[in-house]
Formats: sequence, C-alpha cells, structure tokens
Amino acid sequence: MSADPLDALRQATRARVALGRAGDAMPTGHLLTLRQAHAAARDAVHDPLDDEALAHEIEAELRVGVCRVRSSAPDRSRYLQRPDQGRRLAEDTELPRGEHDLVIVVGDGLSPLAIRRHAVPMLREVLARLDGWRVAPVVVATQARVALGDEIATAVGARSVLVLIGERPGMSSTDSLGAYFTYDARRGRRDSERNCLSNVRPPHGVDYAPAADTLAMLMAEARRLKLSGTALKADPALAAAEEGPS
Amino acid sequence: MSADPLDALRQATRARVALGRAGDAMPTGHLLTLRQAHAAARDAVHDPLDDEALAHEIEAELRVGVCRVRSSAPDRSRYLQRPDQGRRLAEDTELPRGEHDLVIVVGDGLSPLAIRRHAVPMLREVLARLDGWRVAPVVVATQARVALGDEIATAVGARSVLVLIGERPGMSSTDSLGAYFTYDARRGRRDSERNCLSNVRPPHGVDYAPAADTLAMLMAEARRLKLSGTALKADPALAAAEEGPS
Amino acid sequence: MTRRITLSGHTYEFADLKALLAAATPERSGDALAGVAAASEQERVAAQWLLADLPLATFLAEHVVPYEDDEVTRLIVDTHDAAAFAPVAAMTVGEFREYLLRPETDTRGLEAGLTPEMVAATSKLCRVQDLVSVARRTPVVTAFRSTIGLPGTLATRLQPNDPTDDPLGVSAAIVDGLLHGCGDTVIGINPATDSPRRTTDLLHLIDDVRERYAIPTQSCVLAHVTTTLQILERGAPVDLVFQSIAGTEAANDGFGVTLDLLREAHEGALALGRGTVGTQCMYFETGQGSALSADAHHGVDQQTLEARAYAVARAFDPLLVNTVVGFIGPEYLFDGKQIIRAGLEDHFCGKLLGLPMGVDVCYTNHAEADADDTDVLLTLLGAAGCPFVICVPGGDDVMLHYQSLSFHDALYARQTLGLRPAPEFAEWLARMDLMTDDGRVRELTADASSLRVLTAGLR
Amino acid sequence: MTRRITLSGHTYEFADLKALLAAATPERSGDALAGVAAASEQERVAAQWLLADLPLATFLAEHVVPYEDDEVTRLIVDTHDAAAFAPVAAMTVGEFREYLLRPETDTRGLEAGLTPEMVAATSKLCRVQDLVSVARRTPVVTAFRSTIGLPGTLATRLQPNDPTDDPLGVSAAIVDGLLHGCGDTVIGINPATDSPRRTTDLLHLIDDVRERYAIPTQSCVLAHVTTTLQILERGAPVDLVFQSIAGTEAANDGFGVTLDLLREAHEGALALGRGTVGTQCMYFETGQGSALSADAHHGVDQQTLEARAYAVARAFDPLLVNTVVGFIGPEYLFDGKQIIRAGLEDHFCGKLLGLPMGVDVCYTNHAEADADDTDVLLTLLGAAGCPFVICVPGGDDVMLHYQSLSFHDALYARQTLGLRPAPEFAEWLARMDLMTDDGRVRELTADASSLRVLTAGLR
Ligand code: B12
Ligand code: B12
Repeated sequence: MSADPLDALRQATRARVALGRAGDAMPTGHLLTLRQAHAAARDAVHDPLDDEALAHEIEAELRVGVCRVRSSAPDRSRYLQRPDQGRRLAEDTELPRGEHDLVIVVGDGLSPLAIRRHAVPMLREVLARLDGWRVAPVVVATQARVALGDEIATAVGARSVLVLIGERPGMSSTDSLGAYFTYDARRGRRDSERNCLSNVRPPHGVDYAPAADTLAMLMAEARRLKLSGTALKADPALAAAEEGPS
Repeated sequence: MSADPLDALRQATRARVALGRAGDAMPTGHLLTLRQAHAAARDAVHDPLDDEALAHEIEAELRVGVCRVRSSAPDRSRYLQRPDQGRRLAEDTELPRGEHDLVIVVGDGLSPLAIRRHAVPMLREVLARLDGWRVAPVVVATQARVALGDEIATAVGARSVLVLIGERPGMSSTDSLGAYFTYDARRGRRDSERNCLSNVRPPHGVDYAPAADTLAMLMAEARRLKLSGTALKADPALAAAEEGPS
Repeated sequence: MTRRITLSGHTYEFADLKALLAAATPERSGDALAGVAAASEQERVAAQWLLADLPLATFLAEHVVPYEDDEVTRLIVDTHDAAAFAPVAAMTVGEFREYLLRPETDTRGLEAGLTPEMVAATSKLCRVQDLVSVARRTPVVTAFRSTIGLPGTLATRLQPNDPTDDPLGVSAAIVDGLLHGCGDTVIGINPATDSPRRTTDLLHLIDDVRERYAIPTQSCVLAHVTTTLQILERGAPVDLVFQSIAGTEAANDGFGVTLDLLREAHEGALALGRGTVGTQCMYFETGQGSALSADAHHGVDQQTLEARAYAVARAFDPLLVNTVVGFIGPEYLFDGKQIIRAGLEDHFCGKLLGLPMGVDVCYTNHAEADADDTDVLLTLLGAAGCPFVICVPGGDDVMLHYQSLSFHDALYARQTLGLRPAPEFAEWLARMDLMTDDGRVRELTADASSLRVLTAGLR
Repeated sequence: MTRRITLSGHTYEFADLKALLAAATPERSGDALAGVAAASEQERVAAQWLLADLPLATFLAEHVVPYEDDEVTRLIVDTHDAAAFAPVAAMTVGEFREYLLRPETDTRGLEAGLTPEMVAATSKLCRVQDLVSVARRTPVVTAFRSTIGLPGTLATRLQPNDPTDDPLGVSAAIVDGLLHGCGDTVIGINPATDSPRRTTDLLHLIDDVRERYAIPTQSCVLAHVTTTLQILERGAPVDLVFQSIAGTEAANDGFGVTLDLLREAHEGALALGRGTVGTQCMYFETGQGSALSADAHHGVDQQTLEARAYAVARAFDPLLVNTVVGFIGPEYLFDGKQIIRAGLEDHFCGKLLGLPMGVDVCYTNHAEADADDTDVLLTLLGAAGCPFVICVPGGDDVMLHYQSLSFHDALYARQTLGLRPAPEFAEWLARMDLMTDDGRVRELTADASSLRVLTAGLR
C-alpha cells in the first residue's frame, strides 16, 4: 500500500475516486477532464462502423463466412430516436437460409468503436468454444439494436442467436462490448428471455477468454434447459442445485 | 367603482391583474389561459405576411405607389437567427431612385399580423399629415428588421425613413405595430439616432390618429433640428425650451 | 368516450382517456416515438383544458389499460381506498391541483385514495414550480438502519459499480463515497454479471465494511429479483431486495417479474428482520420509457405508465424507490429539458402516492444533456424535498456507462440548500470525524485518522 | 498572442485572448451569429484548458477591446485596484475558481481588484452549481428607501407597464403587485413613449401612491437617461436614474450614452438626496447580445461583453443592476437552456464585481422557452442568493411583449426557499396586514381592509 492512502484508493480502481475538492466542488482539472471525456463519448456514439472492412477482417482472420445487413433505421439520428427501426431488418434484406443451432450477430449498437476493437478477438474466443454447434455465417449489422438478432435468427434459420454489440459509450469506457444470448430466438422475444454479459473490454473490463467461458457455459445450459433468460443463471451449478428442491 | 374591489382592478387594465391564487400559485384556469396565449403568440411569429395582397390593398385604398422588397434572410428560421440578414436588402433588389424627403417602409418584423391589421389605417393617418414632404412610393418589405429602412432610404434616394414594423408578439398583444423614424438615414445608423413610437394597436394600444400626430410632430422637429434620436424628444416644447438655457 | 373542445375556432377531439392524457403531456420524445403525443402546442393546451375539468373520479371508472388484461390495473383498482379518497372525491383534476397548492391542505392519509392516473393527470397540468412546491410539502419517511426522507435531509445511494465486480475496485469506490459523506440511503452495487455466487460475494463485501465500521446504512446488490431470492434462501446477508419495475403487466413480464414473485421476495426479506430502526426492505427502480421499450405500453403515454409503476412499488411498502430519469436515452427523454421535467414529475407523483421517491439524476452520452442539466435538476430536487439521490465516483459510472451525480454534487446540494444526511448516518459521520458541527463534510489531509481507518481495509 | 494546446492528438489554436474567451464559452447562439463560437465541443474544452492555466494577471496586460479605442476598457484599466487584487494576483483562472469555492475564502474587498474579463473567464469554467454556490456566498447590499440584497431576502421590482401609459392601468397593476407583496426593489415603469412630460406624469403617479401609503420603496420611470436628466432638472420627483448600458463604448453610443452623461445623471440624482436608508440612486439594465446587436462587439463573445457592462455600472455605485436575460430573443440566447445558464453567469459575474445584481427572468415568444424554464431559473437564482427579480401581472408584459415573472412566482420562490422581502418592506406588509407572521402573503377576501384601502386610490 502506498504511503498516501488516497494513492491507494486511486490504484485500486479506474473509477474516478479521490479527486480532491475545492470546497464542496470538483477541482478545475478534474472538471475539465470530465468535460473532455463527455465530448469524446458523444463522438463515439456518432462515429460510423466500417462494416465492409470489418467483414473482410473477420473472414480473413477467423476463416468464417460473413454476411452484412442493415436495420431499417436509415441513419444515425433516426437510429437514436427510433429504436423500433433498429430492431427491424431493412426491407430489402436478403440472407442465406439454412439449418443452424446458432447465428452470431456483430452489431454496431451505440459504440461502433467497441466493435472495431473487440469484435474479432471476442469472436475468436467464442468460436473456439462452439464444438457441437451448427453455426451460421457471422452477420455484421449496422444501426443495430439487440433485438435485431431475433429477426436475423429467423432469416438465416438458426435456433439461437448471440449478439455482440457496442454498449452505449461511457466517459471512461467508450468501447465496451455487450453479449446477448437468446435461445429459440424470434421476433417478439422479451429481454427477460435473454441472457447478457457486459463490459467486455480488456484491459479494464472483462477479458475475452473469461467472457467466452461464461457465454459457453450459459449457452450449454440453455441448450440443456431449452430456454434462456431469467430462469437461466450464470452459475450453472447453483442454478441446477436450485432446480432440485423447488 | 364595482362593489368587488378586485373587479375594479380588472376593469382598470387589460393587464392580467387580480387573477386570484391557489396557495402561492396561479389558479388552474389562468395557468391554462396563459399557455394558450403562449401557443398563439408563437404562431403569430411564424405566420407569413402576404406582401402582394398588402401592396394591392395599399395601392387601392390609399392611392399611392408601392414597391416590394425582401431582406437577405431567405426564410423565417434564418430571419430569427440572423438579424444581420434582416437588415440587408436581398442581393437582387431593384428600387426606383428619385429625390425624396421621406420613404415609408412597411415591414413584417416579428408580427406580420400587426401589419395586416394596422398598416393600412396607420399609413392613411400618417400620409394625411405629410404636407410639404416629398414622399417616395411606399415600400413593403418582408423578413425585415428596423435597420433595413436605412438601406431602402439610400436605394430610393430619400433623406429620411419611417419604418412601420410588426413588434414581437406578446401574450396579450400579438398584433402590435411600432414606428421608427430616422433622419438622414443610411447604412450604419445607430438606434440612438432614431426615434420610436410603439404599441400602435387600437383599441387596446395607441390609436392611429394620436400616433400619427406624435410622429408628425417628431418628424417636423427632426427636419428643423436636422437630426433624430436621443437629442429629439417627443415633447417638442419641452425639448426646445431645454435647448435655450443649456 | 370521445371528448371534444373548441379553442380559437378549432375543435380538438380525443378518442379516449389515454389519448387525452397523452396529448396533455408536455413534449417528450418517447410519446412522439409511440405516436401518442399532441400534434401541436395548441392541441396540447386543448387536452389540458379538458383534463382540468375532468372529475378525479373518472379515473376510477375508465381504465387506461383494461382491467382484464393487466394485473397492474387490477392492483390499482382493487386496492383503491374509497374512504381515503372521500375528501377529494368531488374535485376535478384542475381543482385537485389547486387543493394541493393551498398551504392549509394536509395530504397525510390521502395516498391510498389516489390512483397513479390521477396524480399523473395532475402533474401534466403543473408547472415546474408546482411540482417543486407540492412535493416539498409531502414528505415520506421510511427506515431500515437509517431513516430516509425526513424534511431537511438529503440522503445518497453510494453506487460503487465496477466493470468486473472486482472486490478491490468496489471497495475503493465505497471508501471514496464514505469519505465524501455519502451512502446513507444504501450502498448499492449493480453487479456486472447475473451470477448468484458473485452477487453473494458482493453482498458479503458490503456487509463486512458496514459491520466493521458500524455504519448505519443498508447494503444491496441490484441483481435480478430471481437471483436475490435464490441467494436469500441460501442465507446471504440480504438487507434489501431490488428490482426494476414498470407500469404494465406486459412490461414487467419483459423484466421477468410478476406481482407474485415480488410478494415472495418481499416476504423473504421481511423474514430476515435485519433492519434496526425500521423494517422496510424493498428497493425499486423505475423510469419513463421502459414500457414502450418493451413494446408493452398499450398506447398510454410514458409518464402515466411511470406513475403506474409506483402502484406496483407501493404494494410492497418499499424503503426506497427511485426513477432513473435520463438513464435509458434520448428516444424517451430527448434533452436536458425533458429530463429535468420528467425527474420532477416522477418525484411529485411518487410522493403523492406515498412513496419514498428518490431520483437518479443522470444522462447518457447519446442524449442532448450535460452536467449543467444535472446541476439544475439536483438543485430543484433539493428544493422539492427529494429524499435521496444516487452518487458515483466523479459522476462517471464505469460499468453502466452514464453520468449520474458525483459525491461532490451531493455536498453542493446539502450545503447550498441547508440539508443534512439521514440522522443516524450524520451521527456516524460526526463520530468518524468526517463531518464538522455545522454539517460540512471535511476535506481530509493525507494523515486524517478517518482516512487511515477507512482505507486500512483496502485489500 | 497565439495560444496552442494539443488534446487527443489534435492541436487547437487561438489567435488572441478574445478568441480564447469566445471559444471557451458554453454554447450560445449569439456567439455563433458573431462567428466567434467554438467549432466543436472538443475545441471548447481545449479553450477551457488553456483558460484554466492562464494567470489572472494576463487580463491586466492584454485587453479584449483596445485601450485607445474604448472608454470602457480605459475605465476598467484605470480604476483597477492593485492592492485589492494582491491576494489573488498569483492565481490562474482555474485556481481562482477553486479559491472562490472554498468555504474559508472571504471575497469582501476583492471586487475592486477584479476586472470583468477575469470574472467572465472564471464563469466560463464553472458548472451551474459553481455559479450558484459562489454567488450565494457573495452578498451585495445596497439601500435607498429599502435595503436590497441581504442574505435570506428576495426582493421584487414591480413593473406596471401599460401600452398607452394610461394612469388607471398603471395604478391597477401597482395595486395588484402590492397586494401580492411585491415592489420592494422599485416600482419601475417602462414608459411607452419617450416624452419628458409623460415621464414626469408617471413619476408623480408612483410617487403619490408611495407617499399615500408610506411604502418604503423607490420609484423609477425607465426613460432614456437624457429624458430623465431633463425632467430631473425641472424638479420631477426622480428617485433613481435608469439607463440601459452595454460593454463597449460603441454599443453605449448605440444606446445614446457615454460615461460622462452617466456621471452627470448620477450627480444630479445624488444631489436630490431623496433616499432614507441609503443614497444609492442609479439603476442599470444589461443583457447579453446588446453589443452584437449594435454591431459594436469587436469580435468579443457576448458574455465577456456583458461582464464589461458591469464595469460601467459599478462606476456609478448603483442601487440596482439587472440583466434582462432572455429579453432580446433567440438570436442571442436560443432556448431555455441558454437563458438559464446566461442568467446564472450574469448574476455570478455581477456579484463578484460588487454589484447588486438582479435578474429579469424572462423569455420572448420567438425563443424556444416556456414558463418551466423561468421556474427553473427563478429557483436556481433563489438558491444563489439573487437580490431581486422583476414581476409583472400574470407574468405577461402587455407593453414590452415578453414574459417575465408573475407576482405569484415571487411568492413561490420566497416560500419554497424560505426567503423574505426587503426588511423595511416586510414591515410595511405586516403593518398593512398583507403578510402573516410566518412570512406568507395573505390571500385576500373581497372585504379585506388592505384591499379596500389600496384600491380606494384607483381613479
Ligand atoms: C439501458 C439498460 C437497461 C434499460 C433497457 C431499456 C432500453 N431501452 O435500453 C433498462 C433500464 C430498462 C434496464 C433494465 C434492466 N437491466 Co439493464 N442495462 C442497460 C445498460 C446500461 C446499457 C445497455 C446497452 O447499452 N445496450 C446496447 C444497445 C445498443 O442495445 P439496445 O438494443 O438498445 O438495448 C437493449 C439491451 O440493453 C436490453 N437490456 C438491458 N438490460 C438488460 C439486462 C438483461 C439481463 C438483458 C437480457 C437485456 C437487457 O434492453 C434493451 C432493449 O431491448 C446495460 C449496461 C451495459 N454496460 O451495457 C445494463 C445491463 C445490461 N442491465 C442489467 C440488468 C441486471 C438489468 C435488469 C435485469 C435489472 C433488474 N434487476 O431488474 C433490468 C431488467 C432487464 C430485462 N430483463 O428486461 C445488467 C445485466 C447483467 C447481466 N449480466 O445479466 C447490465 C449489464 C447492467 C448491470 N450490470 O446491472 N437495463
Ligand atoms: C427589443 C427591444 C430592445 C432591445 C433591442 C435590441 C434588439 N436586438 O432587439 C434592447 C434591450 C437593447 C433595447 C434597448 C432600449 N430600448 Co427598447 N425595446 C425593445 C422592444 C421590447 C421590442 C422591439 C421590437 O419588437 N422591434 C421589432 C423588430 C422586428 O425590430 P428589430 O429591428 O429587430 O429591433 C430593433 C428595434 O427594436 C430597436 N430598438 C429597440 N429599442 C429601441 C428604442 C428606441 C428609442 C429606438 C429608436 C430603437 C429601439 O433596436 C432593435 C435593433 O436595432 C420594444 C417594445 C415594443 N413593444 O416594441 C422596446 C422599446 C422600443 N425600447 C424602448 C427604449 C426606451 C429603449 C432604451 C432607450 C431604454 C433605455 N433607457 O436605455 C434602450 C436603448 C435603445 C437604443 N437607443 O438603442 C422603448 C421606446 C420608447 C420610445 N417611444 O422611444 C420601447 C417602446 C419600450 C419601452 N416603452 O420602454 N430595446
């Protein structure tokens, strides 16, 4: 532990602790740092995803097929104001249909930056844990909301969907990736019927491998129980044990 | 005087006196009346002036020549945000040049409604008091600010300008007309070099005839003193007396 | 029933009560998104005129969401207390607003007679100043280990979130908050995962700190209620059961909750009997827009639905309720102006329905808002007698990705408006030498004993 | 001097001090209109970083408007008090903000050492909460027949304007205001015409009411200073000399005033010696945007220019100064958010420069604002210790065509924030049985004696 206990606090977390005070207020330096972070986080929302480049990268690096789609939100401003449009595929969408257990969707969400930074390494870890799953080509989606995955699953003929999506940017975390898994995905699924794992963003958030481990565990359990959502917990042991007595 | 002293108050003014209270606040009825008035006043700002119809009406009713011009503000939203544009004539403006003592400009300003209601009767009273003035054709101007009159005066070759303009709409007075007189008008004149007479809007505001009387008095004094503005007061007697001793 | 009014020669028509309520609502992006907002300012005023003349009793007869389809409506209707309603039963909405504003009016006992739709309707007529002054005169006091909501106090939830639930990170944030005199409402963590084991670990972490320093506050991990129920049954130190709730059965379904489930959880937590100065042990979060987001809004405006969520909350005698106004995003509350107004409405409606209504004063980075807006809302809420707000280190939640208040902000509000922490917690702060006699939280030097003591526990 | 900073790899450059100040200003339509606003949020923050590190003393050396060209600059520079400045002479702008926020800081006596540019720069770094809490701790007290600005008070200008200066209409509005406990700052009419005779008549009208009821307040007709000077010399009962002023010589020229003219007027009014509890007898109005409107802004942002107008005001030891924030229109302050922030900045800067700084909390119908915004600003100003606000019947000025506060609004603010009228006036209200012992202004029944008495004079 550092000699200055405030340093110890600071070293313990990336949260903005021990900022000091000017009276009751924040010192000027921190005030401006926060304003700067706010400006950067706002930019992160608007900065577009180069979905073509990403698709090529996924194909090249991970050797899997990739399709690209758009939601029916025509631009960023509409995307922000019309989440319903972000949940529907654009009218002219065409996707190859097959019979799959799972489709993985990579969506820009609210932070294209998160996808640019973390989608490929995260996909790598996830794909490595999908032995025994019939996996459809990866779908890269722009102006996407989580529920867009439901329509995509139906379109490609997949039972379940895993959506990797850019979480809304925070002041200290403009690049955080969230993963949402839905068993038996189709339009109209409620959020209580999905599971979520958030804050994937090494080095400060969750790392790819542990995140993929948790997801693999959840997905295996989901297949066993034939459901996802609030009835499925991230500790399978505990959840299973719970099932017995009740 | 009414038996209820509050009625006496109400009868004495059109201002919103004696509204009563609910605790410290306004009773609900008055609250909603004010909201409704706010909505109406906002509409009055945006409601456009039919300048062609007005020009015809002036010609027909008052038998004087009329020209129409626009300021360089292309639309209402620009007009509101760029007062500088409302003070400049549109680039393509053409006006007949002559040698005049005065040009009268009728401008929509912030209340086209004021102009629709009061411009013609007010012009009639003013014109009736301009014996001995060489008056240019009336200019009807849209998206106009007061200072647009200065450019118009120069363009038509008039020494002075009288601008009749729609004042910003209030909640109880969406149709108020203001009159601004500038002696020796030209671009760059300051407001301290003009005189103003406001709130022309019978029956509740100033009536046309007394307004025209005051203007005629001011304008005659301006011609005598060869100036307008803060040095010229609306009581010529007092102003003149003042001049002596000082 | 269609209602009609003619204003300045134009006739406005509203097909039913929910259309009228929606049109009478101040501008809000979520209502525009749902297609229920007024088409013009004039139409809005027209709806407000009609609403002002509507008898309060109308809301007992006409339901915005059908009784048959929705357990929240059934809850509201079935638990309505006619005797409590009697004093205002003959009033219109407009008269009720005036009644609330009169200094001689005493609203104690009235809550049970009011329905969410009545108070939502009233709030739609109110100006910001009405929302402030009425709420100020309607204190709601609750207690567990500390007493929340006493006039003259402003308490704070300390929210020490961490992106990986790292115990060290969480602890550091807790210490930082305590050093700033915050945490009297609850030390409440949003867990990064939904794991029952992790949730239990976090609960122990907070409980340890609380016991070690004998802090008169409560702990909470804001996992899903099903997770909390699981671990509660296994003996985890659960002070409060948390859950997000909404104003329709379908929206609650989207959250994975039912009234029965909440009842079960409430009973479970009550049975633990962990409170000292009180027994209230439920904590709910709400927020305008969540029902629409779950496509479960039945064509009702978001503010009315929000008030209906309070009917759910009050059925479980909560210690704490707060709206996370501005948390979701611009699709429901577009900018600072809408967030500020919504925060005040939520506080007003919650208080009138008898809830200990706090506010998470916040905004996201995709909304048109900034720290000036949260300063404004915080100050207004302080003036309105809001029981508590939420604080995170530096105002930056590094896990939920949004800006809430900082600990500094709470100090500002307390100082400027002459407010104190919850009394038990204030005593503790004094005991720890963290607060001066005149109620100012000390700025600490590196060798302050309280600093040494509190940071000693950082592993 | 060009200043440069690199943020996230991008370099931002500001050609001179005024460019830096303008870029550091929170978003404002008037600065965009003038072409001096920051191009992006990031550039704004960059400018604020540079500004924070700038020594306060820089403003003594570099002038935003050249000394040679402008008598306001000369006034600022020539009257700067180096001894008063000494305690803060070594600070940067950012440090000065922190200094002001510390509870142990005592700013008494500092005013004379500060220039408008220094306080404007500081305000640009401040959040809304800083503007509130610092202003709250900086009371400025002035007096004539009533004492304005004491901590714990909120006074009101009663503004009984009439479109035709009709004596009956004006009187009715005065009575209405008095019945609502308003008028302690001044009973001040904007005359519809600039006629000296009419101005004199109106002055007599107010003076008669004031004398008849022995009201401890002052009267004012807000004619142009040249008109007031004329009638003052002829023996009209002039309590206060009013004038609108701005922050550059050229803008003042557009208003038809010079420092010499104001000096002459000040001496004239002082000589009348009409005050009882004090001798301060000047009243100034200001407002962001007026210099740009007169094309007299020298490329300086409107908020800095506004602060410079306060240097003009303080040279004449005024009883009252107020910004008419939101009065002109959306071209300078676009919406409620800009108006609220500007009102708080103006109040903060005025106070720090030693002025009795009130605010006309208002908006026009061409701006994006409504009564909720004025409620917000009023509440914040109340918390910030604003000495006075302006009130008109129903908040609707039937002559100037804009919405200011209503008398009701003042009652709300006093009641909610525990504020009282000016002490002499409060006594008068009690004597007239208009105010209860606990400071509430009575709601009057038609037969209340005070009502009969005050309306008796209505011709
Ligand atoms: C916004 C948000 C919400 C909003 C969602 C509404 C909306 N329209 O956005 C509200 C406030 C309603 C909410 C509620 C809840 N949330 Co939430 N939420 C978030 C948040 C802050 C951002 C999400 C985001 O950026 N999404 C990306 C955009 C592009 O996607 P979107 O399609 O617009 O958003 C959808 C998803 O975010 C989804 N969603 C939101 N929360 C949750 C939670 C779960 C478990 C699931 C499956 C889906 C889900 O709802 C949105 C609408 O469909 C995340 C934190 C984070 N860092 O991501 C937590 C987060 C996802 N939520 C969380 C939780 C626990 C909840 C609740 C279960 C809390 C409770 N105890 O009731 C509830 C119920 C959720 C449900 N089952 O419906 C946890 C999930 C933990 C986990 N690993 O399971 C997170 C990670 C935060 C946390 N650590 O507490 N949430
Ligand atoms: C807005 C306004 C202002 C603004 C103008 C800035 C701006 N950009 O708009 C400010 C606050 C700066 C202002 C200042 C003053 N004003 Co003024 N103002 C008004 C108001 C409320 C609305 C004007 C309007 O709607 N114009 C219409 C639009 C379309 O025109 P515009 O080109 O956009 O606006 C220009 C004119 O309004 C002009 N203007 C504004 N006030 C005055 C006053 C005089 C005497 C003149 C000649 C011109 C003038 O300035 C604007 C910019 O060039 C009127 C009240 C009313 N009911 O009209 C009072 C009013 C015109 N003003 C008045 C006065 C007295 C003044 C002052 C002299 C007060 C003082 N003692 O210092 C000063 C100085 C004016 C000057 N010489 O420059 C009086 C005029 C009385 C009279 N008959 O002479 C009025 C009628 C209000 C009143 N009864 O007190 N004013």
